[in-house]
Amino acid sequence: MSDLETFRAETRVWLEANCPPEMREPVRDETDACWGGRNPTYKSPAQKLWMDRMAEKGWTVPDWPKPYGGGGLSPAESKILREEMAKLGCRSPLSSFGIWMLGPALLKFGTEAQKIHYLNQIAKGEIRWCQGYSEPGSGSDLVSLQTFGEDKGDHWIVNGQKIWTSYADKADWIFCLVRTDKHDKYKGISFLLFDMATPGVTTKPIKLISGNSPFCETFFDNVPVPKDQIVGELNRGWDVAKYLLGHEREMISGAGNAPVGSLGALHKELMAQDPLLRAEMAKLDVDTLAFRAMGEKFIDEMKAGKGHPAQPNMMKYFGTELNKRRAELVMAAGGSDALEWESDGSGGGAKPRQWLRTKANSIEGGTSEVMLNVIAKRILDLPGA
Amino acid sequence: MSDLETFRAETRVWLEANCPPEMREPVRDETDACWGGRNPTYKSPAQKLWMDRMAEKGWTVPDWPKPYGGGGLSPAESKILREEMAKLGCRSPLSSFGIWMLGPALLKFGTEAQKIHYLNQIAKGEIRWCQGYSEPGSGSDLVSLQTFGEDKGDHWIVNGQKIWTSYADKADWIFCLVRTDKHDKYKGISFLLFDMATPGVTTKPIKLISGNSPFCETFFDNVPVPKDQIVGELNRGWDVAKYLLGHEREMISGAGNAPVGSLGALHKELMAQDPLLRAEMAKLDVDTLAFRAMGEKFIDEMKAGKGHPAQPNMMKYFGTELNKRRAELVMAAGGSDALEWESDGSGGGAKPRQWLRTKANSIEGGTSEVMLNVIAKRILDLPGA
Amino acid sequence: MPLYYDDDQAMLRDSASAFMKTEAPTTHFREFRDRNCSDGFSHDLWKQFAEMGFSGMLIPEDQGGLGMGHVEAGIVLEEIGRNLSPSPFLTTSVIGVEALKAADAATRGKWLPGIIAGETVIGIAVDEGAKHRPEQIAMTAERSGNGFRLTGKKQFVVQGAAADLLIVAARTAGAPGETDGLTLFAVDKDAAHLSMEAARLVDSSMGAHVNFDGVEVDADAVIGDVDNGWAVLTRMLDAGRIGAASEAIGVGAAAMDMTVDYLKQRKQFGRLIGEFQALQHRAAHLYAEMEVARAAVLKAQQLLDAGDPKAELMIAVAKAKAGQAVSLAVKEGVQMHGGIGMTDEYDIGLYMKRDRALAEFLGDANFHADRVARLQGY
Amino acid sequence: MPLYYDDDQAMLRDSASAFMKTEAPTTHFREFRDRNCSDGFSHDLWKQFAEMGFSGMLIPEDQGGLGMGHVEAGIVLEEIGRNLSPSPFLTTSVIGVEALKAADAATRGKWLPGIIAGETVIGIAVDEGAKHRPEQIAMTAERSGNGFRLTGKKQFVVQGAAADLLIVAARTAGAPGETDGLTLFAVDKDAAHLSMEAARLVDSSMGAHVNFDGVEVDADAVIGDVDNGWAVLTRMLDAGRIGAASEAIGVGAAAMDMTVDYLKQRKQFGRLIGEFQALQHRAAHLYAEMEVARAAVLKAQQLLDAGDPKAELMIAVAKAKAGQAVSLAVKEGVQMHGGIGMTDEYDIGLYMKRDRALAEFLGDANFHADRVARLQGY
Repeated sequence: MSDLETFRAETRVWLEANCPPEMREPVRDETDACWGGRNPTYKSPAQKLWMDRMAEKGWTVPDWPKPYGGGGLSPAESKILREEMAKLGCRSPLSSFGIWMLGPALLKFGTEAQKIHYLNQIAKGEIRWCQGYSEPGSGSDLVSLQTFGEDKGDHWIVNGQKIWTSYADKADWIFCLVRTDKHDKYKGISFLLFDMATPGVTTKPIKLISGNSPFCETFFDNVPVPKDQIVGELNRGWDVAKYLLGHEREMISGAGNAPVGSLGALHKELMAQDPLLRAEMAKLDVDTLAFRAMGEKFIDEMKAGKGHPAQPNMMKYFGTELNKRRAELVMAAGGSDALEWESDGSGGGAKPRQWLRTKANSIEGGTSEVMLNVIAKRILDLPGA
Repeated sequence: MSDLETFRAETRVWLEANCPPEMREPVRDETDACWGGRNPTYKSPAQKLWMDRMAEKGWTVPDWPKPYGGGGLSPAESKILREEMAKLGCRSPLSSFGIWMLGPALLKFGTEAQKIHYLNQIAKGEIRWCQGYSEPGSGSDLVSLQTFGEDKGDHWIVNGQKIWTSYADKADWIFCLVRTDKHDKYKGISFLLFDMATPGVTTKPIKLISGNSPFCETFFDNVPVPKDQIVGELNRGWDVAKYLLGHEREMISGAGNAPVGSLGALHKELMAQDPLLRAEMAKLDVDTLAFRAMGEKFIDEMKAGKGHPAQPNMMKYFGTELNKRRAELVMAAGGSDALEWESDGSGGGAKPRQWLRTKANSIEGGTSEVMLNVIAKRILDLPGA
Repeated sequence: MPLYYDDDQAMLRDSASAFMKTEAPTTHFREFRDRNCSDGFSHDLWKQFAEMGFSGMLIPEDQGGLGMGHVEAGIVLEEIGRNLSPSPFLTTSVIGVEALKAADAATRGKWLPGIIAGETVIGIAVDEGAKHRPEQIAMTAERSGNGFRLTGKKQFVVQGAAADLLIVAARTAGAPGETDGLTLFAVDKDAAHLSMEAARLVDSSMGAHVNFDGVEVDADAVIGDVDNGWAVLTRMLDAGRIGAASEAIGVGAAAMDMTVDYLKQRKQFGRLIGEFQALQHRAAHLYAEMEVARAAVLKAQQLLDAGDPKAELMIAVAKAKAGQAVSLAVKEGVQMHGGIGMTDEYDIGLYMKRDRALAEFLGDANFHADRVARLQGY
Repeated sequence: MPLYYDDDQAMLRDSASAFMKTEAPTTHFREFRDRNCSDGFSHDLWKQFAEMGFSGMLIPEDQGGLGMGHVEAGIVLEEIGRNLSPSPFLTTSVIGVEALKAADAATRGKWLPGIIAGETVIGIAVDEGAKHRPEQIAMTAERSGNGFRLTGKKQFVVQGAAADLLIVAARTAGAPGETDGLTLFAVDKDAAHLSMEAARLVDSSMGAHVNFDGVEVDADAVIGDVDNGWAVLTRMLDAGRIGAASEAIGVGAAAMDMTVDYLKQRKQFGRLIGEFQALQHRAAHLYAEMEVARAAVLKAQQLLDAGDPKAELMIAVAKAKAGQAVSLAVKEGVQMHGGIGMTDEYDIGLYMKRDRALAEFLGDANFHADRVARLQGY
């Protein structure tokens, strides 16, 4: 048996022995996941057990180096772990913007001290992070942001407002884009990390059309940030931000996610009665399976250093549009049952709320329109502003 | 019985008595229609008979005034004639750019002498017209045209090149946009009429992907054009051109055309076997029937002076895109039979040639992209260049 | 008849528009939603509908109404759609009245005055599963004494909780899947053995599950003929379908208007986002789709009012086309608003929710496109 | 196996690309088209395919071929698609060879050397109606003496006129609609009572109608088992489907590339039309669709080469997705080229025509999406 085959066999045995049955169900929605943090909440003892066991092996972040809390797996081993988890239906033990977004940026731009400190916290789920990017006047045009950090020698004093900070009301720390030089649009932004418990930080949840409030407005009123809490160079935070956005887009695209079953197959009886809906389901299956292949190809290419660096934008565009389409078909298949917002049978309106939630997919982390702009410019090399 | 009811009854009787059975079949394609001209060709004696009878009543152009060769019908009477012709399946007796395009422009901008002279020729199908608008470097950006008419006192000398002149090789006269002032982009264009037999005019058919050559390149080498052959004022030809383009777009949109049957109903057996094609056919029927209602509404509103003046752009956009979609479904339903380009059973590849022909619909007379620009600017009043 | 509003119709539109904007705009909707009102609409507003003459507009003049047609009802519904005005107008004054036209004089005499006065509310009990499939009705109405005994379950009974009268389609013969054997009943909401469970829907309207556990009704509760109710049921449903399509057109038009306005206000990259050609083209495409859908709806209404047999086909076309075009309008609306389009604070999301419920009501776009294909013979 | 070309595969792509560009570019295609060649391809070129090792690439090494897989065949087919290179490669070296793998040694010995040498051409005779419906095969093969007697008609037999060998699917038992009772035959084109009528297709390739008027074949003409041919037929068709999908990807990629190039050259309104955001977004959307289609095709080929049972589903996905994406590519290509896109002089229209024929070949996007639904159980 080759090393990889051995690894696969051992991994399977370990997963079978260690992944509790409750953790072999798909995550229903964002509130069903484990997010860690200083004051973590677990939906069940099984969730905590699974998190602890995986963190101990470093498998919350299997391909990060071991000194940073990771599993130190090679790309091939990571893929095997993903595949074996998918076969058993094991859910990811930890949902974390630290893993998906900040971590990769720190791995590339952080100092060794930062890596040791922050990455270990992330891997163990000890700190829950949120993202401070968008501002009310700076959405798609992110680089026009106005939040300002005034240089006070050994620290900055940050003032301004962020919006769409995911779970800012529940987060422990924030990674935040702050203008540190007003003269250069791009080269005047720094990438700062700070504690949300710092005096002067306040958050206000935004009620969404889904009825949930996963995002906040976040206000900074003379917030002091020590100088060692910058990632990358002063005024070069835009490079960190762009790199991180690539990872965010990859994450939102759903590339490498656990397989998604056929929606049509879940509604066999209806399919026989509703031929036009069946046609849409068939086309959804085609695109879902094709995009799953694309996700696999994308990850394989990225790990091998192949593929266009702007490809995450394509993945984000296609994946989020597909996800919205799927949610529309969930609603169509659900008929009037799926319209129920508050009723016993509807699980508190889970379907319509999830449907409305997907509408944000093509806005958050860069709108579909921005993704198309980037593809046109950076991949197709089309001219113009 | 009201006057209109009497008119309807009389019209039906007349059509039943005078429209030959062969002329109650839809026109198969452009070559199956009667185009008139100095040297007219008729596909059958019935075609000539139908043309002569309709021209005698002025019903080649039912709503033009009688002195100009028309039928002098009111809008309500015109609609009744259209409806009764549709009921019997009577085809239009004469296909003519003179009727569709030049005529309306002359009615609005022509002198009385021009109207008497040219409109009567058009109504009787005596002169076949072609259109000289586009140039190789001036397609969507029509107003950048370069063909120049030099003022020589009582005439202009025209030099330049036009492209996409429909049937220029078969046309007797041309209505042509010519630059008469090089200083003003818009206010330097004049709308000239001249005989294609004038020395210096040459045409070269363009072979299309359909294998046919309905368009030409047309070259003007020192072509003299008398000064009384201008429509509208000197250097104000762009006003005439825009007005005419509206009518062209209306015409290409298919508004007010004879009803088009259900494509799905023609392929019942296949529909039972091919559920996804059936779904597309059902959606095509929805859009076809809805657009037919739109065509009726559009004409009713235009005749009543209601409706947005830029509405023909919307009609052209929707109608041509719908027509392309229909042709795609004709090909899908035809399967490998419809792929045959040269074979006995395929009528000389009628289906694939017609399919390819429809691809020009969303280009000629203003591309779909230009239509969308116009809707955005003139109807939705969106900002920008 | 030309395919545009005549002078009387244009006047009606102006007054309906002014009324909804003043008395029942989106702030009114939000007030009722946030108060968690169990009826989902204001009974005072419903009285005002009566004062405006709307509630009995489809009732013949000799029965105290205005004797107007579906074009006129559509005008009111479009303004309701534009303003998200919560009311029982569609189920009561359009669908319910259409059903009652086939009822005997006693039944009409019992219910029509309350409708005209804006006091009576009607709920329509047809659907039994999550999707609209009227020929699949399984609920039974067995002969019992002088009348019938109704047993079965209905769902998606819009305004059911507030209704005084339910129009119920049940099977007096035949089996699910057959169009023969259906009968329509007018059932008092307070009848014994009738129970109801209300559910707030995504658009904050109230739908109800209704349980008929052996509900006894007299023979005069029958609307139309026993066993041959399919024709009157279809007429009633078609009135509701084209009405829902008109309301949807209002929803889509409002969504499009507020989106086009937003494109003229929001700046990014130093320009109004309405200057970006990609958004311009999408807005222009949406405009074309909405115009075509609107024409289909008006044409269907004119045919219906003229008693033309082609109305059935055109109503299916209109409901399908409106469903597709308005769905595009609200999706483009939310996307082009970007982040704020996702917030409860902005109205655009409310239109997306309302469209979802209207699209599903009495058959979605797929149901009606399939119906078009069947009516065309394939 | 990672989802990208390994080094050997990348080398193969480079050499196939260089070969097609040099020996069989679109000018070569035009030459054969305009000369009205009745075979539709150059036999000299076919010999060159053999010299490159392409013609026998799927034949096992112990039988004289290169023993490569469908990923490799797809690489060659994509370059064929990009250059519109006319050849019998797909029907002969992919579909025909896949069928012959199930034949006995004598049959293989008879035909494989000619294929490897670029001398033999195979035609595939499956379709009997205008649409691909293999389970509907009605053509009969009755037992007769030591063999069978074939009676019926086939159509869309690509390269049929030039073929030396026809692979024929016929019914030895059962009725149309049943998958049992089918048998595959290797039939010499020169057999008595076999007649053919060639038809030039829209893409200038040659299709044929083949008439079997009691064609006698020996028992050893049977490929695989009598009555149980469905599995080998499906394997053969699936090899052809994924091959056609690869060729389509090449067609779409070339159409997209030439369109994006054109956007960078053509000026209107004083700007390159590629600066217009509406066109940028459409081009970017097309890019995404093409990338996803390409991934699906490669995944299906890898599964097929690995003998994975999931290959069948993924091949249907790939043919459906490639059909849809490439159709978009050629439509956008023609539209964005504007007027000149309509002219025979420019290549873009040739790609539209080729796509049309490839899309239809062995099941169009609707056929395969429907198949995906059935394989998923609905």
